Amino acid sequence: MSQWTDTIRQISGVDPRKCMKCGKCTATCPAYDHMEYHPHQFVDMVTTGRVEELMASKGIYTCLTCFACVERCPRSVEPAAIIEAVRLAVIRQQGGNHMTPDQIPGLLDEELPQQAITSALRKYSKGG
Amino acid sequence: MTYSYFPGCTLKTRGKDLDTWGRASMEALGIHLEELPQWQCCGAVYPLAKDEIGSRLSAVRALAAARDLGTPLVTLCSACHHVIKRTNYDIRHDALFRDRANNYMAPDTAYQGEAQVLHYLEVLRDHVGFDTLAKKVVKPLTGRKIGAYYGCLLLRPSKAMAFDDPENPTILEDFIQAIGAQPVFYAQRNECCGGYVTLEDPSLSQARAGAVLHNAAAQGADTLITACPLCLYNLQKNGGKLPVVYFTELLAEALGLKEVPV
Amino acid sequence: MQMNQEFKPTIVAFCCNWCSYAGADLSGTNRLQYPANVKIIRIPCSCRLNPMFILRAFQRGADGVILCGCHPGDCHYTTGNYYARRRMTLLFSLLDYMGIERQRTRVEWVSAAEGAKFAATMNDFVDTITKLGPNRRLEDLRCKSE
Amino acid sequence: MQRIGVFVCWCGSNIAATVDVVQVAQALAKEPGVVFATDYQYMCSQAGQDLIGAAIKEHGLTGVVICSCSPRMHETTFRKTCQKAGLNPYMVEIANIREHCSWIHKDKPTATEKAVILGRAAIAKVHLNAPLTAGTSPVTKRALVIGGGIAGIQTALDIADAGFPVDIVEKKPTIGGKMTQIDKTFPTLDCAACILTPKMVDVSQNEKIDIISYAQVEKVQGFVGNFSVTIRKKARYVDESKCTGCGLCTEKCPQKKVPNEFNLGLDTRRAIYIPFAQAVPKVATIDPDYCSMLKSGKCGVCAKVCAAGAIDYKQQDELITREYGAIVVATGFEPIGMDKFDEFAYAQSPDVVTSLELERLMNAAGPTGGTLLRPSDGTHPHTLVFVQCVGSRCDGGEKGKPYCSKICCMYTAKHAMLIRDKYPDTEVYVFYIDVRTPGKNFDEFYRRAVEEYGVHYIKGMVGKVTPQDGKLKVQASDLLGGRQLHIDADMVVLAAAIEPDKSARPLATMLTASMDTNDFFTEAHPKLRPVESPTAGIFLSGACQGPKDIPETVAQAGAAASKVIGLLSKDALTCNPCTAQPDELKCNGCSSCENVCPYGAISYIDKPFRGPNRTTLIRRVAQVNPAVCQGCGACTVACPSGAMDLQGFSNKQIMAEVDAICR
Repeated sequence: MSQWTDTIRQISGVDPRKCMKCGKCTATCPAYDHMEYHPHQFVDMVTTGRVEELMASKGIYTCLTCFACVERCPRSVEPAAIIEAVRLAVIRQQGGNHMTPDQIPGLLDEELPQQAITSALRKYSKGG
Repeated sequence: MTYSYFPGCTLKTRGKDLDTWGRASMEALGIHLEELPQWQCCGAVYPLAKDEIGSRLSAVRALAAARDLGTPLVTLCSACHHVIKRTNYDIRHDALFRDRANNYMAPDTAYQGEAQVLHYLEVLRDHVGFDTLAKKVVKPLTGRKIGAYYGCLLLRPSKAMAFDDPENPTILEDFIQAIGAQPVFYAQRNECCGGYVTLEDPSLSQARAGAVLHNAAAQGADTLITACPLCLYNLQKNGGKLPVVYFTELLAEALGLKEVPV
Repeated sequence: MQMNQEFKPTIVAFCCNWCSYAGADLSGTNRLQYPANVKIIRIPCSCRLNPMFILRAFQRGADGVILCGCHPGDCHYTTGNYYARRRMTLLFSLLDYMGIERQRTRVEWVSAAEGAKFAATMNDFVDTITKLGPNRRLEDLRCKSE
Repeated sequence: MQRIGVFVCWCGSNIAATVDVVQVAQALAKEPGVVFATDYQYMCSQAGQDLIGAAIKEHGLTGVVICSCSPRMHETTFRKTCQKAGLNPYMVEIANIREHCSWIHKDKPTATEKAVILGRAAIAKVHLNAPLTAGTSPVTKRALVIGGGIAGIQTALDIADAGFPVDIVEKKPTIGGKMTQIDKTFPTLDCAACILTPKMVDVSQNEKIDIISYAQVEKVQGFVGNFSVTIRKKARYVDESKCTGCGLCTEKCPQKKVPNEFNLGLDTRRAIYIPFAQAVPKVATIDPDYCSMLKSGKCGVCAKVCAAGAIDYKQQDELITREYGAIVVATGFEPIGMDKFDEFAYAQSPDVVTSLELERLMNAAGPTGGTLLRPSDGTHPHTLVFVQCVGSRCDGGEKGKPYCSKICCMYTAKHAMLIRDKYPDTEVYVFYIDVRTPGKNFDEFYRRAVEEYGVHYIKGMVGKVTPQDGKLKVQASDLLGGRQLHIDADMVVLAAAIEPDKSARPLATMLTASMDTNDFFTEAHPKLRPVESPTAGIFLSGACQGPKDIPETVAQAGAAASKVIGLLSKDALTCNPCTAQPDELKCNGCSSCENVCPYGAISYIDKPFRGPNRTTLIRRVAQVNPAVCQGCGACTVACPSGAMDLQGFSNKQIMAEVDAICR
C-alpha cells in the first residue's frame, strides 16, 4: 500500500473502501471519453495503492467537478473528492502547479467570466 | 423587505445582465437587495479537500457579515451560491472546520452557521411565491417554449445544497410557468455543460454543451435560461444556435422592466 | 489532569431487557469494542430504573451512570420509556442542584438492532467521563456511622 | 445465608481465549456465601448441565450463578437444569461474560477482572433471590393473521388444517397480495395466478377461516394466549352478504378515470370496482375518493343496476373486537418509490417502468392483454435495458436501502428470458453489479438467460437516461469491457428495491413487536427462532421479516403456522412470575401505580388490618393480577411510599448489583 493512499484519504475525507464497484460514477461521468482513468478506477487505484500512476495522469485535470458521481454514488464514496485530492497531492509538491498567473493573459477572451479564471487558478495552483 | 445580497465578481463585470435585471425585478416585487458592505470574492470554487481551510474563509466572512446584519443572504450567481451555501453547511456540520475557521479569523463573535443562505430563486419561490409573481406579470411570455438549464452547482450535492430535487428539479420550470411561458422538460438540464474545463480542454466543453443544447432543442425549447455566468458563456460559445439568457432577463421582461428584444 | 492517564472510571449502565440489553449483546456478537469500565445491569424496562439506583451508584463510587432503553414509541411495554424519560429529566435537575456534573448521567435509546450504536455510545460516554475525572463521591452518612 | 454455586463456562474458546476462567472461578469462590465454584468447557452441553445438577445435590446449593453467554441465550436452559435438580428455577442468575465481556475486549487481564466483577454482581443478586412460582393463564384457541398475501394465506391454511379457527385481516378489498400481480414465477416459469388462485379459493371455502377484507387492525391489547384485537372494517358501501360479484355495476359506473392500482396506474378502472376477476371475496367496492354519489350525492347508477340490492351508500366503518391466542404478522413488502432516482427519467418518460409494472405489461390480464407494448405510444419495443439494484445496497440512508433486495436478480433474469423468448427480434441488456442467485436451480436459470436466450449481461451501472427523439438514451458503464456505453433503448426497466409495507411500523407499535432500522420485523433469534417475534405470541410470516421470494415465503409461512399450532394446542401457558407485588403495610392506596400500569393489572381492595387495641382498620390497598402483569416495573418507581416492588428485579437486588459493581 502506498503512503499516498492515506494522504488521499486524509485530504478527501472519503473512505474509498466503501466502494462496491458498481460503476455508476463512470456510467454517469460526462467527461468519460476525455479521461485516461475513469472515476471507478480512481477509487480503486487509491484503495489498492496505485496513487502515483494517477498522479502522473493528465486525466486528473479533466474532471468537470460536476458532482454527478457524488450525487449518484449509492455508497457515498464521492469520486470527485478523490480526484481533487489526487490533483492536490500533485500540486502541493514543489513545482507541481498546473497553472501559473502568467499563463492567464493568453487564455482570456472578451466574454470569459472572471470566475472561470479565478477558479482555474485556485484549482490548478498551490495557494491560489 | 430587505435582504443582504452577495453579487460576486462576475455579476459586476461580464455578467451584468444577471445582476441588473435581478435587482430591478426584486425592487418591482417589493424586495430590496442590499449589497453586503465591502464584500470580497466568494472564493470562486469550493475546495473538495477537507484540509483546505483558507480558501473557504472569504465565504465565512460574507456569512458572518450577513449574520451581523440579521437578514438572509441572497446570492444569484450559481458559483457564489454553491461556495457560500456549502461553506455554511460545513460550518454547521464540521466542528473541526468551524473551530479552525474561527481561529483564523478571530471574529468578535464566533461564526456558528447562523446566517441563512438563499438563492434568488428560493426567494422567488418561498418568499414572494410563484402565484404572486404570476399576478404581477404585465407582459407574459405567452407562446414561448423555454428550457431551464440548472447545471451542476445549484443542485449538487443535494445534501448540502438542499435546493431542489437533484434529479427532477422544478423550481425553474415553475418560474417559467409563472412568467407565462411554457416550460420544456429535458433530461440534460441537470447535466454538466463542461464549463469547468473551458480553459483546459475546449473539445470536452464543446461536446457537453452540444449534448445539452441538442436535447433541449429536440424536446422543443426555443430558449434556455440559466443562473450561472459560466454556463451561459460556455453554452453560447461552445454550444449551438439555441439562445441562452439569464433567467433574470426574462423575469424583467415579464415584469415590463426590460424591452423585449425583437 | 495528570491523573487522567491513570484514571479508569467506574461506569454503570442500566439496560432494558428488550432493546438495549439485546443491542449490547449484538455489539458483542459483532465484536465491537468498548471499554471494560462499563458494567451492565439488566432491568426489564427503562421504567424499572428507580432514580435511587443512580444516587446509590454515585454513593458507592460510580463516576458515570447511563440508562439505555428502547426508542420512544418502541417500548416493549408500550409506554415505559416515556415514564423513564420524564423521571430522568427530574433526576437531572436534582443532580444539577446537588452539583453532580450533568455529563455524568445520560439517557440513550438503543434498539436491539443497534449494536454499533451501543458500542459508539459507550465509547463516547467513557471518553466523556474520563475527561471529567473522578466523581465527587456522595456519602451516605448513615453508612459511615456503622 | 444462601449456599451459592458458581459455574464459569469457557464457551470453547469464545470466553476462555480472553477471560481466564480458572482465575474467575477461584476469585468468585472467595465471595461470601459461595460454597462451590468451578469452570467447564461447555456449560450448556449435557455434561455441563449434569455437572450443575450434581453440584446442587452434592453441596446443597440454594442459589446458582452461571458465568456464560447472554441470559437471552440460555437463561431458560439453565433454569430448567436447576429445576430438574430440585432447585427453584428463579434461584439462578446469569453473569454475561461473553457478549458483554470476552467478545468486546482483547486484553485478557482486563477482561478477566471485568468477568469477576460481573460474577460478583450476580452473586450479590442471587443472595436476595426468592423462589418464585409461575402461575398459568388460559389460551384462546383462535389465531389472527394480519395480511392476506401468499404468506398470510399459507399460514392461515396450515393453522386451519390443524383444526384451529383463523381470521385473516387484509387491508385491500381482496386477498392475494403482490403475487396476484405477478405474471410468471422463477425458476420454473409457471404462472403465478394458476398456483395462487386455487389457494385463494381454498381460503374462502375453508370453514375455519374468516376473511376480513378491506380492514385494518386498530388496537391490540392483552398478551400471549389472550390478545384482544379491534379491527376496523372499512365501509365498502356494498353489502358483502348480498353482492354476487356479477360485475354489472363496474361496467355501468360512469366514473371511468380512476387510476387502477392493481395495474399500478397503467390503466384505469371505475369508481366501483372488483380489483380483478379472481378476487376473493369477489365483491364490489366503492372508492369514496372518486364516487360522485358519495362525494356530491349525484349519480346512483350502481344502485340502480344492482339486482341484488347490495349497494349501500350509507354504510359505515365497522369495529370488530375479537379474542385471539396468537397473532401472525404477514404484512409483506412494497417496491420503493422511484422519485429519488430520476437520473433514470422515471418521472419524465412513461417508457421507464419498474419491474412490477413490467409484470403487469406482460400479464394476459394486464392493461395490454399480455402483449409487451411501450406505454408512451403502444409500439413494440426493440431494445430494452434492465437496471439492477435501484435503491438496494445503498449507503447513507435517505436515498436507498442498505440491504440487498434479494429477489431482483432472479425476476430480472425471468423478464429478460421471457421477452427474448416471446419477441426474438428484441435486444435485451441487463446492467448488474453482482448477479446473486443462491437457490435451487437459480444460477442455472440465470445462465440459461445468457446462454440460450442471448440476454446481454453487462457488469456496470446505468448513470443517466435521457428521453430524446422517441428513444431513451441510456448512458452506462461496461466495467469489464472498459467502456462507457450509449444505448438507444425503447424501454428501461428498473429493479426497484423492496421495503416493508408502510402499515408495518404502526402495527409493530401496537403489537410491541420490535423492528430493525429498516422496519423489518425482528425475529426472536436470527438463527434458532426465525419465525417468532421477541414478543411472545407474535409470529412472523413472509417478507415483513426480510426480503424473500415465493418458496421461502411459503416455507416460513408454514413454519409460523406450526409455531402457532404448538401454542394453540396448549390449554394453559406458564406466566412470567417476575411480577409486581405491593407491600400492603406500606401501601396508602394512592393509585399512582394503577395510573402508570399499561396493562390494567392493578386494582384496589378494601382490606381489614389489625389496629391498636384490637381494633380493625379498613384500608384501601393495591392488588396486582399476576396473570395480567407483564413485569415492566413502571409501578415500582411510581409508588411514593415504596410499597410496590418487582419480584426477580427487586429494589434490593438491583442495589446489591450496583454495590457489587462499584465496590
